[in-house]
Amino acid sequence: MDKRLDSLAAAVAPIKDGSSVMIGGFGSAGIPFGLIDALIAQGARDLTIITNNAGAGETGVARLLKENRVAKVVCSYPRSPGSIWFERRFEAGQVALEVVPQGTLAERIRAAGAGLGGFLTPTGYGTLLAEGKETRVIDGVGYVMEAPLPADFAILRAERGDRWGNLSFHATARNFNPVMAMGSKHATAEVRHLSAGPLDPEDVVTPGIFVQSLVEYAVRP
Amino acid sequence: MDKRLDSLAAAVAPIKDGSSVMIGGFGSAGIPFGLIDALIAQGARDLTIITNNAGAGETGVARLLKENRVAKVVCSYPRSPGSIWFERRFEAGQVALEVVPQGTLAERIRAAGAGLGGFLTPTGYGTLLAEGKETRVIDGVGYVMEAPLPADFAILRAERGDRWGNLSFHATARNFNPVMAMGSKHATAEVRHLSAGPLDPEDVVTPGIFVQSLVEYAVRP
Amino acid sequence: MTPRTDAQIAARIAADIPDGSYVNLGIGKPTHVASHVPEGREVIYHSENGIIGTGPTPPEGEEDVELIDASKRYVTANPGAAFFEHCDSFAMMRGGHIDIAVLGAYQVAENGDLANWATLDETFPPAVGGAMDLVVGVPTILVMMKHTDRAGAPKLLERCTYPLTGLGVVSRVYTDLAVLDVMADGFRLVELSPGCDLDGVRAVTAARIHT
Amino acid sequence: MTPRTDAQIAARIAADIPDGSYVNLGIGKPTHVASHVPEGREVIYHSENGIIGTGPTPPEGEEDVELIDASKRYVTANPGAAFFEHCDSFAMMRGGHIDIAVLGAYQVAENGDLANWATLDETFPPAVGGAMDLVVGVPTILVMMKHTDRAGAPKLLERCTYPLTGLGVVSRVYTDLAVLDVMADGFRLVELSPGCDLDGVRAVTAARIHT
Repeated sequence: MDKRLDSLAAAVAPIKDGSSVMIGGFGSAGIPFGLIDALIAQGARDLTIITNNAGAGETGVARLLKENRVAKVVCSYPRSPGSIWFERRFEAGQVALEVVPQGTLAERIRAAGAGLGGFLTPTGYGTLLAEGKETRVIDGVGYVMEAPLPADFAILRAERGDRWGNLSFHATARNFNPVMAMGSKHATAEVRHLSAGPLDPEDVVTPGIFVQSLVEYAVRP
Repeated sequence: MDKRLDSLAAAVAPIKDGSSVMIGGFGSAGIPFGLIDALIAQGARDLTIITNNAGAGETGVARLLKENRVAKVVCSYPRSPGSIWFERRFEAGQVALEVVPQGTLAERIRAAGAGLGGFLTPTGYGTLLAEGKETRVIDGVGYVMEAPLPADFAILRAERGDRWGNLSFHATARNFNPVMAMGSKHATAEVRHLSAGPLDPEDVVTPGIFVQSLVEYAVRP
Repeated sequence: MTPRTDAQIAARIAADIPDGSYVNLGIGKPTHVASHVPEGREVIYHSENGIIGTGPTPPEGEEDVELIDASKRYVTANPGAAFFEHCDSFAMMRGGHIDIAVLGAYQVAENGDLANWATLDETFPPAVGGAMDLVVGVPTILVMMKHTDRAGAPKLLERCTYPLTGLGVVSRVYTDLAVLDVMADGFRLVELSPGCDLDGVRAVTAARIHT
Repeated sequence: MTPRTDAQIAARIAADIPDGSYVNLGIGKPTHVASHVPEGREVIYHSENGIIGTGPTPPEGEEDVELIDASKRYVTANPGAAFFEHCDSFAMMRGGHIDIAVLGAYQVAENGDLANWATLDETFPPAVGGAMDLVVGVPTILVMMKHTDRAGAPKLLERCTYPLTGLGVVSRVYTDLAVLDVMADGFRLVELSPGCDLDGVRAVTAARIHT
């Protein structure tokens, strides 16, 4: 078994127009900048992007928005300092937005990856974000029923990887990357150090069963 | 912050008659034999034990049953070769049994630890173990609604720990230990190597926030 | 008529498992499948207790009491293995990440229903373990079993009489007498064990066998 | 009247946080609380993006672009810290494991309702982040804010007019003018900022203040 690929372009090649794509990262940490640039070069459009932040500046998710590749963003935090491309596209009605509380976003992705049909969370109960959703009260606590959130693809960033697809991460670059590997049908990772030899089985954070391909990309942002 | 205790006895001291107690381990791996023996010496009775196997031979969970400390067992696999004490108590009507599919057991404990109100799982749909439970069909797949399973206490086994309560594990001794730390109100761990210095933050499997106390117990079964 | 031995059934199953598959072997006889993987194929084994990349039994004296499989046998970790906790382990199963599971069975019905966790004996506490999670999540469920029970009664039935593990989940059944697929209209013969004849197999099967 | 500065409010909050607490500091001004922990107390900070044991800003030139807090500022890891992924991070919040959260607010109502994620301006895409998860799971929610908004309008109200973050979740509010507890019957004065008088505070509060 060897899941290593030679290029970022090969890693994003299967992504199609209209695909749903999870993108790992939070702030500057754990964002797969190399794979995002390769995805822009590849040309896929009308993407549904599932990610925590809608990008800032001119790189990463912001660049996908700038290049008009995104039909919809599902995220918890679209409004960051410098998220001008998201704001521009949103105000022009060029991109749809689904705001999901951050913990619910992670848990919905996990539910998809873990084969669950949904879950009850207290998060958002009684708020605007629960409108139209099934709710119930158990022992005096209100809960909202949330559905799994799967995706066709995930593009991720990791610190180390091996040919079996096992991944480990650096510091707070872990964030959404492991759960997105689990929740997507096809996960690919750019990895700072990619080895032919195996990671120590105790150090693996994301087992390779959740990862379909990976490629070395040594640049740290 | 220093969560280290001097003795196994101190670790199990807070457990009361009638407490619910999660016990980590699967087969011979990750069972807190030291803490179980200390709990027997401590004397608490009428315990509800939440664990994967109902014990075998004369040690561990089997010894708790032999000593008549257990009112109820919640587990996935009560019947193992040599589980004579469970069978004896069960046939005599001295212990109640709730059989839960193994993945549902882990996930119910996690739901309790993660503050979720329940979840829909396909596991057990249409079977005896779903009788009397809420079910629904989504996109042609049947699901059972399962409730969180919390406990007053968890007794766990880990390989390494530090004074902040951070834990890491050895090989397949990980099993239920991390999720039980999360799902119980008060988790205590016997740890093979316990240090005053910190674990590497990348190597921590169970962050200390989920662990209330820990004690060194170097014996490996 | 020369019914297949357990080793021969295991080898027959191993022949059907593609290179690069992620496979869970149920406790008991299905664990033998790992010894029969054809040369040149890499199969990665998942054990529900928290390892993927489960390797063979260690040499005597090198056992690690905390490195075991779901059958509680001592195992090793192959290169590329990973350890994880129970929620992640069952996410692999329930979430469709494992390709194939090989399970034992008390009964299999022609609609794919599987009974492998409880009998009708109520004094015998039932033990479900991970079987129900496996069958709902793993897309290909292979069953390895004797064609009949110890009393000679059929285990392939129109409908199971024992409590079910899962509904309509079995893809293929490998017995000492035959290999059968579960199709929309019931069992379909894939092959007979060497020297077995179809009438003989039908005589110990309590459901129709299409050919 | 000398309203408290942000640093003074932060110090006042820090004084209320017991030794050994697990604390989440919301993005923006609440992060200042960490600089004011009284001598001899160990407080462990959780950042939603996957670290517990968050330490102070690193010296210039030693920043790690992948070691940041929820405000996306460079941080360090204190001894005893741990890194983890997002589901675990939010289990800590939602599951009641974190003792205290300090959050900013647009509005707080006398029934403990909190509004801190969206205004009524519909051209402004609302950003909820982790706020809704924090308020449902953390048993003690402390709010750090100005007593009035930039236009001088009260932020302490009988009922919030902005979209809610959580219902009945706030325990205590620390403003430049006063510290107030949220009780069953509404706001109760804990203390006034030095030189502030109760009538002056009541004049900029759109709810009753019990004493």
